[in-house]
Amino acid sequence: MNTLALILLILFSGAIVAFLSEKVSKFLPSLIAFISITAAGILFYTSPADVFNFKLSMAGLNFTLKIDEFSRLFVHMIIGLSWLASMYAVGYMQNKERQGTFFFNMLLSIGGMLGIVAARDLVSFFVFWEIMTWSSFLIVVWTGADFRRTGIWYMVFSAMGAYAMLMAIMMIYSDIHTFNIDEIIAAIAEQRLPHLVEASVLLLFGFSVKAALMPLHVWAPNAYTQAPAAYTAIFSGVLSKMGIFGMALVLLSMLKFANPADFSLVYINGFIGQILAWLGAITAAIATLYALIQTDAKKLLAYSSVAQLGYITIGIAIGTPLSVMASLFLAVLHALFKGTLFLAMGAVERQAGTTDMTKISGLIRRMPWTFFVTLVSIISLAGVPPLAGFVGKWMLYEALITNGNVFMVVVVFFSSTAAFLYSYRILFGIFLGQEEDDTAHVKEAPLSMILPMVVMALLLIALGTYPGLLFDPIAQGMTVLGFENVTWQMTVLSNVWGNTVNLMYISTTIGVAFVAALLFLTLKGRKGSRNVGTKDISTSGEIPLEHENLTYQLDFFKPFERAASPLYRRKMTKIYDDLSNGLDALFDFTRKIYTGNGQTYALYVVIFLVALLIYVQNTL
Amino acid sequence: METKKDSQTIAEYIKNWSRKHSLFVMAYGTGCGAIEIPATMTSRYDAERLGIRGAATPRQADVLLITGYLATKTLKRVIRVYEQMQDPKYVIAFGSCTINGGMYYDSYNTINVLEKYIPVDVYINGCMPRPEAVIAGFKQLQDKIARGDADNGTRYKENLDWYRANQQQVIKNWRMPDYNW
Amino acid sequence: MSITPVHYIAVPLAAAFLIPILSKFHKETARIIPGLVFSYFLVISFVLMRQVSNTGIISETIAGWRAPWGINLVFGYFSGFFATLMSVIGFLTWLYSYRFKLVDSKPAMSYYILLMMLVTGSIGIVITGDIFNMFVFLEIVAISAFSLTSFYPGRDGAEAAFKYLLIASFSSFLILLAVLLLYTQTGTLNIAELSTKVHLIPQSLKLTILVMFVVGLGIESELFPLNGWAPDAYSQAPAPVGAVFAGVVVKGGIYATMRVMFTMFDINEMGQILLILGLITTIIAEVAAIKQTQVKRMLAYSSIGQMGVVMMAIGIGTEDAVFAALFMMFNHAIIKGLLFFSTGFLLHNSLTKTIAEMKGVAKKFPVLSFMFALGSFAIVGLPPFSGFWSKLYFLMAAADAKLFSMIALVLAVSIVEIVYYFRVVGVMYYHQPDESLPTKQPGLNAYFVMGFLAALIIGVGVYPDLITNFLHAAAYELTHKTEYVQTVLTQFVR
Amino acid sequence: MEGLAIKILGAVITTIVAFAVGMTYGGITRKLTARVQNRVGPTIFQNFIDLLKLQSKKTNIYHGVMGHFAPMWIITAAITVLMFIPVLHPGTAWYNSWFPNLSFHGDLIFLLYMMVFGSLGMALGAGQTGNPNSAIGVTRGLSQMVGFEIPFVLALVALMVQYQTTSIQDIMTVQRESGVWMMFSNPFSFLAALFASLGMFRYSPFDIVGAPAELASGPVSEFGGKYLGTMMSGGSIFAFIKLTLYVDLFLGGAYSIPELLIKTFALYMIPVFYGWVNPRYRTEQAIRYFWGWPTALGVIGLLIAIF
Amino acid sequence: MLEQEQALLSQVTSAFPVKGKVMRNRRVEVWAESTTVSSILMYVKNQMGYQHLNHITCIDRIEDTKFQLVYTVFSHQTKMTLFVKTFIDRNAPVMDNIDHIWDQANTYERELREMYGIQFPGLVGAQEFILEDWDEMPPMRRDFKTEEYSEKTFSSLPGRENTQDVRETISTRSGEEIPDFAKKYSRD
Repeated sequence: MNTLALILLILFSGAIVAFLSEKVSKFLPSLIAFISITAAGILFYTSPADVFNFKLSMAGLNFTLKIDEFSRLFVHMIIGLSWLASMYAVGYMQNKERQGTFFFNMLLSIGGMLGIVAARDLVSFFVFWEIMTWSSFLIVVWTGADFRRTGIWYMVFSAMGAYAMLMAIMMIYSDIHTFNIDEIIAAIAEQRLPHLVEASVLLLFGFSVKAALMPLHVWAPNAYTQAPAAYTAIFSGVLSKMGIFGMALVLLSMLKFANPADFSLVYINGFIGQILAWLGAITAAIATLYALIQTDAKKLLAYSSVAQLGYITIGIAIGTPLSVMASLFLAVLHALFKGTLFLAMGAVERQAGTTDMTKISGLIRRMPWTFFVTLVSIISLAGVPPLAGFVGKWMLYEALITNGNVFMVVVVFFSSTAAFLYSYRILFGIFLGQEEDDTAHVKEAPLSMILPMVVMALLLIALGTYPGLLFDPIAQGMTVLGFENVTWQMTVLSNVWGNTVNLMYISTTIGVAFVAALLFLTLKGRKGSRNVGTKDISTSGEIPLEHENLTYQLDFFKPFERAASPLYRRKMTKIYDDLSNGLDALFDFTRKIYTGNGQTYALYVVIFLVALLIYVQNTL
Repeated sequence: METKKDSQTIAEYIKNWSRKHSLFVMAYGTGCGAIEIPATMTSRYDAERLGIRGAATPRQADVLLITGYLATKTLKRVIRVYEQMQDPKYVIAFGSCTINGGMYYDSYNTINVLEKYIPVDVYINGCMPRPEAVIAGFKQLQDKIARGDADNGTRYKENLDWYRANQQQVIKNWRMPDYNW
Repeated sequence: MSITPVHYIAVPLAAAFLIPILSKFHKETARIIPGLVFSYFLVISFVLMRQVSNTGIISETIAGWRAPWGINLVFGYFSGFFATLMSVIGFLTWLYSYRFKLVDSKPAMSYYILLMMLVTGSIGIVITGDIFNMFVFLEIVAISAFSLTSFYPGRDGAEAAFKYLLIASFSSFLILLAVLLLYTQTGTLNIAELSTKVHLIPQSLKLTILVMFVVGLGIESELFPLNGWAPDAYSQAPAPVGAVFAGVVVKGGIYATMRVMFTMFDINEMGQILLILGLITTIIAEVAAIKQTQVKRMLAYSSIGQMGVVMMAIGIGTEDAVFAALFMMFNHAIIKGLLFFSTGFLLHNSLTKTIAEMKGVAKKFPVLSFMFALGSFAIVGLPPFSGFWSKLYFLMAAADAKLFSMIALVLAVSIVEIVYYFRVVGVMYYHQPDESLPTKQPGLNAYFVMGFLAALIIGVGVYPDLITNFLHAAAYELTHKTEYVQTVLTQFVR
Repeated sequence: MEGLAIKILGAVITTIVAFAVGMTYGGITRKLTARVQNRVGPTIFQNFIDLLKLQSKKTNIYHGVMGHFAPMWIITAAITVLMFIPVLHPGTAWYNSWFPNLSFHGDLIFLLYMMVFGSLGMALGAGQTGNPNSAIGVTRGLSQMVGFEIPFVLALVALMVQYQTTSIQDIMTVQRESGVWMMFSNPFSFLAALFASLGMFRYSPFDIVGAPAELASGPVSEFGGKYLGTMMSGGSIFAFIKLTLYVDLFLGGAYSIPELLIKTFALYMIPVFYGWVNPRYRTEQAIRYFWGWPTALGVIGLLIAIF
Repeated sequence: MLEQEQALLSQVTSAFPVKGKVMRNRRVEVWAESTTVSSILMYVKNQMGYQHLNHITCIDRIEDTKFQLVYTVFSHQTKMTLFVKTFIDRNAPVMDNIDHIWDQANTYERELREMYGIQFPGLVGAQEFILEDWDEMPPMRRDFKTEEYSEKTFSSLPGRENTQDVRETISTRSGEEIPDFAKKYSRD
C-alpha cells in the first residue's frame, strides 16, 4: 500500500479508534493518539523520499497527493510538533472529560494538515483544509466557553476564507478545467488566464484568514485561548502555518511563474505582494499592541501568535530569496517557541489552575523547568541573540532593508520592540514577582509534559548557533518554489549587500563572557551570600504580611497604553459586531416576507404568476 | 584604637578607604532632622564632595540616618530597614531625641534611647544639629571606618539577643521576619 | 410473476384497501402492512434497477392500453433514482416511526396509511410516463400531505394544512390548465410523444404553458415566492413526516419540473428564470432560517434553501449541473432525514420546539446529538461528508457556465447556513441542560434508521463513487432524451 | 596563534578602556553637575570608589537564580556588544591592532538586538526580587524603550539604506572615504538619533525608570553589593558603547584614542546638558515626546536617504 | 454689633433646647445634651448651610468625671464657626456616631476612640488607628501616667535630670531674669 495513504489512514483511523476507545478507558484515547502519531512519524522517516506519491481517481476527479521538498519542511513541523504535543497531552489531558472527542479531532486535524501540504490538486487541498478547519473548530469549542464569540466566529471566518478559496478554485477551474496544481502552474506560464488575478486575491484572502491577517484576525485570540493548551500548541504552531503554506503556494509557486509577457499580471503580482506585506506589518504591530495589554497569558500568546504570523507573511509576500528563507525559518521557529510557550502555559494551567497573570505569580521556584523552557522560548520570540529567534529576525530585517521596504522595517521593528514588553509581561506575570501562599502547593508538571518542552527548548538553543541545520531543508524546499541555488552556511548569516553575521563568534563571545561573569560573581563573596524570600523586600520598612501580594500585575503597561491610546481606540471586533448587528436587522426585515398568512402567500402566487407571464411574453 | 588601624592589611586598607569615601546614605527621615538632610546635600554644604550620596533603598545603602525622635511605630520600620541593609553598615543618629529621649522623654510612644534597639556608630547632638554638625558627624564616621572599627553590623549580630529583647519590649506584637545575616 | 413498475402503484393501493379490513382482526396490521409495502418497494427498486442497468429503460403499459392512449409507466435511471430514493426514505421513515405513535392517543392507523399514500403518490409521479397521470399523482401526494400536516389536533396544524391547501389548489389549477392546453394543442398526454410535438405549439402559448408549469410545479418544489406553505407544513406535521416532505414530496415536485423542463420542453427556454428563482429562493430562505426560533421551521427553511440551489442547478441545465442537482437531492434527502429524525426525539416532549429548549440535550442524548451534529456538518457541505461533494459538483457546473456572481452568492449564503446550524449545535452541546424536562429515549429501530443514514452520509462522503456512477447515468438519461423518447415511442409503434 | 593572542589581548584592553572611559565619564558628569549647581562635587573618580566599595560589601543578598544572573547578563551583553563594535578606524598607530576585535562578524541589527540582551536580564532579575517598584521601573523602562526606538531605528535604517550596507565597519569606511560625516550628509537622521540618545542614556528628563524618590531607584532597588557594582560596570561599558556607536555611525569614527575621546565626550555632554535644564517626564509624556518631532525628523531623514 | 452671631444663636436655641453664647466675632458656641448633638449638627448642616465639619475634639474633665466633646462646624456662606459642645460620662463614654453626616467625622471619631476610649456605636474602621499594639489605658486620658509609662518602657540612660528647669540654666548663663508672669508656669 502507498506509504502516504497509509500515514493518512493511520491518523484518520486512529482518530476513530481514539473516539471509540473513550468508552473503554479515559486514558486510552491519549495513548492511541500518541501511538498513531508515533507510527505515522516512524513511517514517514523510515520511508525513502520518493514513495510519498499518491494518486486516486474518484468521482470523476483526479486526486494527487505528493510530498515534495517544500511540503516536507511542513511535514517535519507537523509531525514533530504533533508528536511532542501528543506526548504532552497524555499527561495534560489526564482526568479530563470527553477526551475521545478531543483526540479524535486532534488526530483528524493533524491528518488534515498533512493532507494539505501533500495535496497537489486543489480539490483535495480544499477537502483537507475543511477537515482541518472543522476538526480544529470542534477543539476550539471543546471547553464550551463563550461559544458564540469563540466557536461561531472561528467557524464563520474560516468559512469565509474557505469559500473564498472555493470560489477561486472554481474560477481557475472554469479557465482551464483542471484542479491539478502542476498543470495550473504550467498553464499560467503559457497563457493568460482571465481570472487569475481575482482567483489569486481570493485564495490569498482565504489563506489570510487562517494566518489571522489583520482585518480577519478577530477569531484568532479567542480561539487560541479557548482551545486546550496541548492543542493550541499545534493550532498556533502549525495549523496557522497552513495559511502561510497556501500563500507561498499562490505567491511563489503560482503567480511567480506567471507568463512574463503579461505585464499587468507581473505588476499586480508585485502589488499584491506589497499589500500583503503591509497587511502583515500592520498585523504584527497592532496585534503586538493588543498582546501587551492582556492579563491572561494564553490570550497574550494568542495575540502574539497573530503578530508573529504577520512577520512570516511579510517574508513570503516580499518574495526575495532571503525574505522567503527568513519567513520559513521564522515559521519553523514559531512552531517551536510558540508550541513550547503554549505547552508551558498549559502546564501552568494544569498545576496552578489558571493562566490569569493577575492571579498567580512567583512560580519560578515551584516550576523551574517550565520557567526554563518559557525563558528560552521568550528569548527566541523576542529575537534576542544568541538564540534562534534572532536569526529569523535578522534575515527578515536584512531582506526588507536590502529590498528597499524601509518604512516596513520601521513598523516591524516597532512591533518587535513592543514585543519585548509582552515577553517580559508573561515571564514576570507567571514566574516572577512575589510568591504566594495560594500557589504554595503548586508542583512541577510531570516528566511527560516537561520532556517535549525541553526538547523544543534545546532545539531553539541549538538553532541559535547552527541555523544551518534548518537552512538545509528550507533551501531544498525553496528549490521547489523556484529559488534555486540559495546559499547558506552553517553558522554565518549574510545578506545581498555582503554583510555577514557570524553566529559562532557571537555565541562564543557570549558564552565566554557569561561564564567569566558567572564565575566571578558566584565565587566572590559567596560566604556572605544570603538567601532571601520574595517577601523580604524594601518597602519603606513596611513588612508585607503573608497574604499580602505586592506583585505589580494590574495595568502593567498602563503608561504605554496611555501614550499609544489613539492606537487602542478602534477595535476591529466592534466593527464586526456592528456589521453582524446590521446584517441581523436586514435578515429580520427579509424574514418578514413570510408573514404566516395564507392569503398573503396566495397573493404572492398570483402576483408572481402574472409577473412571470408578462415578463416571459415580453422578453422571450 | 590606633593599633587597629596599623594592623590592617593592604587589602583591608583599600577596602576601608573606599568605604570611607563612598557612603550611600539611607536617610530615614524621622522627626525634625529630615529637613537638615537637603541642606547638607545641596549646594551650600555639599556632602557629595565627601563621597556621600543618597541611596533609595536599604539594599544599596551603607549609612542609616536616624534624624530624630522615633515613635515605637516607626521603630519597627527602622529596625526592618536596618536589618535589610548589607554589611558593612553604619548608623548615624541625629539629635537629642535619639540619645536620651530629648524633649519627648516622657512621651508614651516615643523611644528614649536608640542605642538599645540598634547599634549606633555616631551620635550628632543638637536639637537639631546644623549641617556643619552633620558633616562633622560624617567625618567622624569616616575616621572610624578608616580605622577599621566601624563594626556596626557585627555588633548587632553578636548581641542580637539583647537587641531583640529590647525591641520586643517595645514592639509588643512581634511580627518581624528572622534576621538571617 | 416478474416484477414491473406497476407494482409500485398496485401493491400499496391494494394494501390501503386491505388495511381497514384486516385491522378489524388485529390492530397492529395497520402498522405492519405499510412496512411490508415499503419493504416490497425496496425489492422492486433493487430488481428494477438491476434490470435497467442490463436492458435500459423499461416502459410498461397498463391494462393493455398502449401509449399514447393508455397509461404507461417508464422506469429508467432517472426515474429509478427517484423511485429508489423515495422507497428508501419511505421505508426508513416507517421504521423510525414504527413505535413513534405509541405515545399518542390518536389511533396510528391513518398515519401509516397516509404515509404510504404519500410515498406511493410520489413514486407514481416519477414513474409515470403520462403528464395527466403525473397531475393525478401530484394530487394524491397533496391530499396525503394535507392530512399529515393536520395530523395533530389543534389550531396550528389546521391552519398550516389550510395554507397548504390554499396554495396547492393554485398549483393543481395551473398544472391542470397547462395539461389541458397541451392536450388541445398536441392531442397527446404522453410525455415522450409530447416532447416530439411541442414545437408545433405557437411560441407565446408554449411560453404561457411553461410559465404555468413553472408556477404550478414551483409550488410543489418550494420555489420562492410560492413556498409560504412549506415552513408551516413542515413544522406542524409529525417530525418523521418532515423527513418525508424533504426527502420525498419535494423530490416529486422537482422531478416533475425536471421532466417537464428537460424532456417535454427544452431547458434553455426557462433555464435563466429557474436559475434566478433558485438563487432568490436560496437567499431568502437561508436568511429567514437564521431568524427562526423553532428547530423544525429552521430545518424547513433550510430545506427550501437547498431546493433553491437544486433549482439553480436545473437552471444551468448542463449534464454536469443535472448530475449535481441529483446528487444534491440525494444528499438533501438523507441528511434532512437524519436531521428531522434526530430532532424528533430531541424535542419529543417539548411543546414549542424552540432552539432554546435544546439546551444541553447532548448530555441527555449523546447519540442523537451526535447524529444532529453530523447532519449539520454534512448539510453545510463540510468534507468528508456527502454534502460537500454535491456542493462541489454544483459549483463546478456553475463555474463551467461562468456564473461567478452566483457562486459567490451561494457561498455567502452557505456562511449564513453555517451560522444557524452551528448555533443549534452550540446550544446542544455547550449549555447546561434543563433537567426538569422529561425525556424519551429512542428505540432500537430509530437508532438503526439514523445509524444507516449516518453511515450513508459518511460512506458517500468518503467514497462518492458509491453513488456517482448511478447519478451520472441518470443525468445522462435526462439530458439526452432521445433514448427515453425512443423507448417509449417504439413501444407505441409496436 | 599569535593572532588569537592579539585578539584576546585586544578584547581585554578594549574592555578595560571602555570600562575606564565609561566610569570616568560618569564621574565627570557628576562633577560637572555639581559645578553647575554651585557645588564642589565629588572627584571625577568617584564612580571607581563607589564600585570598589560595592564590590567589597561583606554580605550580598541572593534573590534567586534570575536575580543572580541579571548582573551577569548585563555585563555579558556589554562585553559582547563591545567586541562587535569597531572602536577605531583601522590605522597604523601601535595600538590600532588591539581594537577591531570581532567587528567584522556582526552588524548593526545584531548590535541593536544584543543591546537588549542586558536589559532583558536586568528586567528578569528585577522581577524575581519581588519588589513592586522593580517591576514598575522595568515596565517604564521597556515602554520608554519602545518610545525612543522609533526615531533611532528610523535613523539607522536611513543610514543603512543610504550607504547600502549594514556593517558598521563599512559605514565608517564610506564616511572616511567620502570625507562627509553622516551627521552632515543626513542631518535629520542624525538629529533623530540624537533625540533617541536622550532616552537611551536615561538622564533627566527621561529618568523616570529609576526615579529614586518615587520608585526607590526602580529595577535595581533590591540589588546591592557586588550585584549593583557589576551592574554599574556594565552600565558604564554600555555608555561607552553607545557613544562609540554614535561616533562610528554619525561622526565618521575615530582614528585615535584622543579623537575618540573628544568626539564621545562632546556627544555625551548633549544628554547631560539637556538633563540639567529639564525636569522629569512621565512615561507617557516621554513616549509622546519621542513619537513627535524626533520621529518626524527621522522620517524626513529616511525620505532623504531613499531619494 | 454681632447681629449675625446673635441671629445664629437664636436660630439654634429656638430650634433646640440648648443654651449658648456668642463668643466673639464669628464664633458662636452652644451647649447641648449629648443626645441632641447629632440632630443639631444635622440641622445646622442641612438647614443653615454649615457644610463643613472642622474638627471634633475632646477634653478630659477628670475632675467632673466627664469628657467634653466639641464639634466645630463652619459655614462657607457666612464665614461663621459654630461650636457645639457637650458632656458625656467619663466612666461610660458613649457618643452618637455622626459619620453619616460627614464622612470625615470617621477619622476624628476613630482617633477619639483610640485616644480617649470613647465608643461610637456603629463606627466602622480598624480598631488601631494611630497607635500600634497598644494594650494600656487610652493614652490621652489625664489619669494615664505617661512619664511613668515612659520610664517603665523606654528607660532612659542615667544622667537625665527630668526636673531640671532649662530656663533657670539659661537665666544663670545669660544673666537674664525670669519674668514674674513666667514663674507661675514653673514646673514646681
